[in-house]
Amino acid sequence: MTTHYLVLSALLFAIGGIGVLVRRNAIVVFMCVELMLNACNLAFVTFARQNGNVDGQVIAFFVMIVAAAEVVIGLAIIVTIFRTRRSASVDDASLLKY
Amino acid sequence: MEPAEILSHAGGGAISLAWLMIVLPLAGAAILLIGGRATNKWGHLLGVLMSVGAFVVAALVFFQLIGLDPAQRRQSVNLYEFIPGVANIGLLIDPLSISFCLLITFVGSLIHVYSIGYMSHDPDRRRFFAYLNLFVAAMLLLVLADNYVALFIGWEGVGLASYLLIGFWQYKPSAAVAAKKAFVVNRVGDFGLLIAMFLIFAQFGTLSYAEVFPNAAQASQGVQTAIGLLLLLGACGKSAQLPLQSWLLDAMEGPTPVSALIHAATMVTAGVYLVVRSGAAFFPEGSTAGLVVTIVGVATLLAGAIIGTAKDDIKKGLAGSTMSQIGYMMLAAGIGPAGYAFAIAHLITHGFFKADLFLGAGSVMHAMNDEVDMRRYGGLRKLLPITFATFFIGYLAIIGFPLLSGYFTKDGIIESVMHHNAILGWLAVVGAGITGFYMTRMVVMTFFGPKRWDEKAHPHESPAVMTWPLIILSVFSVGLGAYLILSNRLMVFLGPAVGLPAELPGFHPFSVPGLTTLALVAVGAGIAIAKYGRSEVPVVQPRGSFLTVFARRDLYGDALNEALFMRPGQWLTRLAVFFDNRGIDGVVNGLAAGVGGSSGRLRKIQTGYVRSYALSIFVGAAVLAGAWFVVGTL
Amino acid sequence: MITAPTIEYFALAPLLIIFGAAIIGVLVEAFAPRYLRRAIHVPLTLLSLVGAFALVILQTVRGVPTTPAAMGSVAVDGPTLFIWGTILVLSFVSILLINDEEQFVPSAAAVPGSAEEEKAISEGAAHTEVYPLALFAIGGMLLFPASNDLLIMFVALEVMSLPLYLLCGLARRRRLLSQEASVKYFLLGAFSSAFFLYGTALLYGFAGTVDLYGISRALATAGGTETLLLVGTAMLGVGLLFKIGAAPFQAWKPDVYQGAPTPITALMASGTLVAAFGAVLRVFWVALGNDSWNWQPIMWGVAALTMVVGSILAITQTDIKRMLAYSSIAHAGFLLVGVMAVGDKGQNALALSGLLFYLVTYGITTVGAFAVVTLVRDPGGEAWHLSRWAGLGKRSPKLAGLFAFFLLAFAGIPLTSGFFGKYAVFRSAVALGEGWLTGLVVLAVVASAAAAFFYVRVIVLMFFSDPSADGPTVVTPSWATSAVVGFSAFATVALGVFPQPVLDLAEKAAKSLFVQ
Amino acid sequence: MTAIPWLSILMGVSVLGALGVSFLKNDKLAKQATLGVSLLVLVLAVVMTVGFSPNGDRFQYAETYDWIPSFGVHYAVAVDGVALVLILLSAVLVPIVVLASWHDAEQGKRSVRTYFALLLVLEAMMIGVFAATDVFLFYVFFEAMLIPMYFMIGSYGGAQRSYAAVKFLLYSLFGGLLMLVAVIALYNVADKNSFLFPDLIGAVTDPTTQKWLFLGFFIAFAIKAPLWPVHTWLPDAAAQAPAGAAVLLVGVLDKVGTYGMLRFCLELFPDAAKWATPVVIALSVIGIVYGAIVAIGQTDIKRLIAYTSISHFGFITMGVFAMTTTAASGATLYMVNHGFSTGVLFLVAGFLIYRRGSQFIADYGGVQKVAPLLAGAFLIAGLSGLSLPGLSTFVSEFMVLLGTYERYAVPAIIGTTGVILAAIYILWMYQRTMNGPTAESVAEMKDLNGRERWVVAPLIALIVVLGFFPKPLLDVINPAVKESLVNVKVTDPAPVVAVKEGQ
Repeated sequence: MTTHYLVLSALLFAIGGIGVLVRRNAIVVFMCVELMLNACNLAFVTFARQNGNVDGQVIAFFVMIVAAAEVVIGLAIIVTIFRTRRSASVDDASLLKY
Repeated sequence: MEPAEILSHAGGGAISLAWLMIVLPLAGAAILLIGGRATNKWGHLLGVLMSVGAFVVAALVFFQLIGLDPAQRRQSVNLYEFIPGVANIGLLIDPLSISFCLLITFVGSLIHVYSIGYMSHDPDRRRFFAYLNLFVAAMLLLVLADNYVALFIGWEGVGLASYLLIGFWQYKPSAAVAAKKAFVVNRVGDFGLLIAMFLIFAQFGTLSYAEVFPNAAQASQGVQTAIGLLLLLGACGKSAQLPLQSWLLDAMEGPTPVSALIHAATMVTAGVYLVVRSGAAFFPEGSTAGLVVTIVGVATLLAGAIIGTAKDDIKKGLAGSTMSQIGYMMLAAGIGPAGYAFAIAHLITHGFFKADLFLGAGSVMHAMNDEVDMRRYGGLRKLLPITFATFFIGYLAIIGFPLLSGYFTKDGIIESVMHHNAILGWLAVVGAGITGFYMTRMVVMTFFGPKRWDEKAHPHESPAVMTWPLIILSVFSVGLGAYLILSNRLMVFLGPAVGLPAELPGFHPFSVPGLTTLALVAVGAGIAIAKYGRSEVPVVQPRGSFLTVFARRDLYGDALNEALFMRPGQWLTRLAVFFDNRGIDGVVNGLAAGVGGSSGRLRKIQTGYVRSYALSIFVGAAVLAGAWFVVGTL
Repeated sequence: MITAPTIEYFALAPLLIIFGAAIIGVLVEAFAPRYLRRAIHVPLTLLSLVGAFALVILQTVRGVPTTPAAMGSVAVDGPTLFIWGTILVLSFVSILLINDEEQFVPSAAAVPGSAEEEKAISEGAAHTEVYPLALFAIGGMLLFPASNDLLIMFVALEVMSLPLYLLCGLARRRRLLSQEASVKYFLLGAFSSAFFLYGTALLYGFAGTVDLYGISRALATAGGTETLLLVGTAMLGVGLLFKIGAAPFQAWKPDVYQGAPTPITALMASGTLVAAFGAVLRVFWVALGNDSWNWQPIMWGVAALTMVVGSILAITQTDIKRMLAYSSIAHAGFLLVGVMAVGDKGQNALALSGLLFYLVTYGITTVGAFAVVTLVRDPGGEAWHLSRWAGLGKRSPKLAGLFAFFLLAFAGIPLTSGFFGKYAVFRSAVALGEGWLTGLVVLAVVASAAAAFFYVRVIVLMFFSDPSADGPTVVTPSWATSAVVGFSAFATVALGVFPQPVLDLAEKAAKSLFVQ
Repeated sequence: MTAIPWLSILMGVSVLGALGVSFLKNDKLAKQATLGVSLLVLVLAVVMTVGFSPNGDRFQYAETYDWIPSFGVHYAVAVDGVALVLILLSAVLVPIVVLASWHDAEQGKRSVRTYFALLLVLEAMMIGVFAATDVFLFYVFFEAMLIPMYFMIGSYGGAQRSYAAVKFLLYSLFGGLLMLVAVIALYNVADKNSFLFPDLIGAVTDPTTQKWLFLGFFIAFAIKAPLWPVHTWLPDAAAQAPAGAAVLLVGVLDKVGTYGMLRFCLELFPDAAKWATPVVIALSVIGIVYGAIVAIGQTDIKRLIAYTSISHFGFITMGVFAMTTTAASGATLYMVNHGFSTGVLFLVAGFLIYRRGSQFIADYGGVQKVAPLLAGAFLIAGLSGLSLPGLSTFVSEFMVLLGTYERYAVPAIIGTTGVILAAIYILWMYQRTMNGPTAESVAEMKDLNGRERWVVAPLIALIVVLGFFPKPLLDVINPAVKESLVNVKVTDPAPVVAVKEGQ
């Protein structure tokens, strides 16, 4: 029964991961990361259900908080670099290499 | 009779002071070399003094020795421990070594004296005398050593001295090359000598004569032969025997007194000494090693003689004859106790008359401002009467003119070899004939006939300091042979050291071989006179027949060495150097370069695109998960 | 009916001090006038670090607690205390470097080269936020290795990382690089922490708890072949290995180290590495300890790859900081060798003490090296290109000598701390007596021979090649910086000649191992 | 046994001297100070040697203190005969080198006093490495030694100096790190919680383990020695290093390799050593011949000398692994003699090169005419290089070959060809540089000045004296070597023919 949710979370995680790999826009990339975090949340909740304890639910809350904090930091960084480069493409930021 | 046992000297008398023989000239050399220019003024005198001093000591030791009962005449004097458990430095005083000592110090001293005059104009005369002293010291150590290690030190010491003296005029490239060649060729011989020592030590656990000789027989036949042959290789190097003869002729680059002392009278006979010394142990009568020695001897005596026939350079002619004469000694030394005495006797007389000849030649060169080409001599007997007289006596001695030294000793050798092996004997006779030819040729070209020298040269007799040694040497060249051979004086004297043959040989002046020898010598001399005395001698060397060229080019000995060793050697060297730089070092540097290169390529994977980094993480995660799965489910 | 949790405040005091100070710092930013802020921040930060350190000492003296604190979610045990002490010391010296405002952008918001930046510079504006940010990061570092369940560990990870993401973007010079470093670090960090979290989720599913000991208990009963477990540990591993910069997750390290302000690089290269290794050890030894035969082979591959990649790629680097980044990767590889050397209790203690000692020596030397880097400057900032270092040995022999000394320590030459660090770890690995691990040690020494090449290369540049006319100037160091360099040099020598005291501490800390 | 910690004093004096020198402002003063310190060390070393009783305990002047208890590491120093003579060698060479390199450091326009300070540091480490009786301590010195030498080559060497220095360092480091693994493993296998050499003897019994550990140690030593085919760093390093450093490098540092083989490879892993002997002997023989042949083909004086050393190290390793008393003692003596003879050879070559400014043989010719003393010194040095009897090198080479022949006849015979080749490379070099018509490029060459004579004279004196009277050294060496061979459990082969004591 819970397997469906797990499969879904796995799918979401995979989608997020692929998204990070294929999308150029920093914001979108970042959103894909958030998607992965949420996939995790789904998994936590599912397992909480499976194991019949609430830890998973609680963890999900923690994760949301952390994700929120991450958003703040992330947007700040992305905005700064956007202001400098007038582009939010992660591929433009490739001075550091080799 | 077997050689007497070697006793350790109880002490007392001149014998316990024998070390002075070595130390005196050594000190002389040291003082002159370290003292430097300060000693220039009196250096040569010190040199002579030290050499004469050594002679005096030798004489004293000699008299103490003959005072002893024959069975007591082998005394070893231990000086000090050299290499603990391997060898000491010690002296062996016995008839054999003392005879050498007398020869070396006496002839040596005469040549020292002679050199005062001969080198008077040379700025480095002091250094010359230092080297001469060094040589005398080393040579004495060689013959006095009571074990092979000490002998080897002397052996190499004389080699060094010879190197230094051949290259004395080192600014002449020819001299420098000759010196190096002499040393290197000698090292080939030393190689043999060294291996012989290792083998002896592995066999007997010692290198001292006293312990090796008595037990030599216990070693297996093969080992004995091997040791013998290896020693022979060493002897060939020092004594310029085939196949290591090539250095001697070039060695004539050195000042003439050097040629007289080192490359005629003493050093080159060290090989004979080695064979005779080890003879009872490793070259017993009828042994394979002994046979090889005789063969080498005969081959060399013929080769030397043939070379001598074609040389126009008076010194090289004499050098060829030296080879040949040492060939005789080797031949005799190879046949065992019957020959030892004759070998040594010939060695001693040869020492005198060959030194006489060389110094005479030197006197001639001195007169002809260092011209050595006999074709530019001629008719010198009037201008250099003393030199001529002495040279002529030496000449008669060497060709074996009846009743002169060479006659007795060489004839003795031929006689004894005849009994041993007729073929070798007759070959030796032939050699004698050739000797007659080339020596006569030399005398005729130098002293007789019209003068062929150019105007600038105005020959003059040498000063007394040079002529007196000549006179003394020639006196000995006349009488010494008879003294040593008649009534087997030397043989009996040497008996305790080298053993005696079953029955002592008598002296048969009119034996077939003896007469034939005389006849052949006469013939040879006749031809020479006919060819060079009667007819005009061209000043420029004619091309000459194939045979002449063959002889002139030292029987192509050098060509052979070059083809066999030098060229391949140079090749090998170049190859090795290339291999080292490109091959081994190439691998090393290649490895380094490879790492660097891979680094240069690998760093490209760090593209700088964050998404590719993410990809590597993603893939890495997948791989890790997969790996975990594989490992976990195994 | 919920019972109030029991919190061992004394045990957690160091954490609380740091976080408290951080919060005060934020308040200072909010209320204190601009000209006062630095004057308040610096002493506040340093004092809090000192205080925390003092408490750590006190606890060590008072005796190490044998049970985890805060309802079993934070484990304050011997190793933790040692790691805390190490991190606090390293942070202290790093803060001294951060103290040099030349390193930081006056106004991060201003576009590089824009008018407002000019203005900000002329006003002498400064981001004094760096201090509280740094404190938060340090707090995270302290919590990370101490956290006894995966949730806390995740939170700690983020608390440690988020401020660092920001700090990376605050370099005064080469701001484009700095911002790029920041964004890369951020994206990749978030990405990897997502993996960490997913792994946590799967393990939660497997064990029904995120408590490390609970997981190990579940392992003991269930055996090690559950899909959830296998995939979960792999994902978790990704998150952790990313933090220590092990291949193939090392890509961020060179970029970030190069772009970030050097003092921050120093903090990351020393403090973060120590913290991350603490966490790695806790997870793999406590949670997966019963499962070692499963992860050792994989760790083997990772370690081998890491040390090879680090050493090889470093050879052709031309940026000094980038080179040090790769060297740090290589060192991570060497440290992983120790992580694998698990066996019986004694063996574990041996390995653990070795690792702890290695972390101390490496951290200190690293800070020193980066401190030197901050001093060699061109008109346009630090002389980052190696060619600029040519002939430094003649212009300022003392500094060059010190740097050369640090490099030799990295290379692990005897009579430097680095040698004993390597020795301690390799020794524990060989002591396990397993062929495969000894083989890895051989590979490690070969790698360090290769690594020696690029350390030596810098020495060649500094000493054997002649200085260029317009070579970089060596600024006279501030008291803080010179203190840092001096301290690091002293420690590198001292630990290289008399390592025994610190070894004793490490062994004492390791003896009790991690609490369960 | 005396209570005075001689060895620590020796090291301490050098180290303090180094510190002092590095703080001196005035270069000239620094030189004189260095000379003074090194002479003091020499005197102390001689005094120590006098107090050494050859037939007493094997290890004397022992000091043992815990250094790193948790690693089982001690600061443990002591000397047996072998170590003693090598320490003496270093102590003799350093002051001479100081005197010889009086002006070397100035050429590079680099800090003079650093050079001399490095010299003293190096001396301390050389003493330490030979004196260490704790394997770990030995390793520490073994590796740490590289650094001062690395700086001496790299900062004060010739045109290719940094290449040579790096090559030298990495080569040695590579071997050293492999050895490190072996050292660790040795500690664990032995399981004595101690690195003290005496504790470790016979501690490793399992043959396979022995072989691995032996390899770990041997490779490091083979690189250090250097043994063919891992020798290629030496010619570069020696050719680029300043003459003084080259002397210490070839004369002493490389001896650590051969010393290590004798002391550690043989005694700690006797069975493995015997197992490896055929290979090692083969490599040594190759080294002897190969080194000599390549030396003949060199065009650069210093490289040539370096290759002759490779040939000589072949002799030493052969002697060590022949495992007969004569050979091993010979090898040990060879280490010392080679130090002196190569030392003087490098130094005289250095004087020559300093005057002419070129290392290429082709740039010389007829020097003997203008600088007879220089030429004479060069000749004597060369002759000792071809181990002429009467010079110290002969004794050792003879002993090595003699002793090797007892057990391995064929290698000994092949090795003896080195005697011929040596004559060629030395005399040919001498002929090309010193003989023949004087090249105008050297026409103005000055002869040895006072300082240089003081450099050459003592060495030549030593070579000659030891050539005729090696007993004092051998009396010190022999007992120590016998002891080691006892630990290796080998006995000398008896002579085939039982000789009844003659006389």
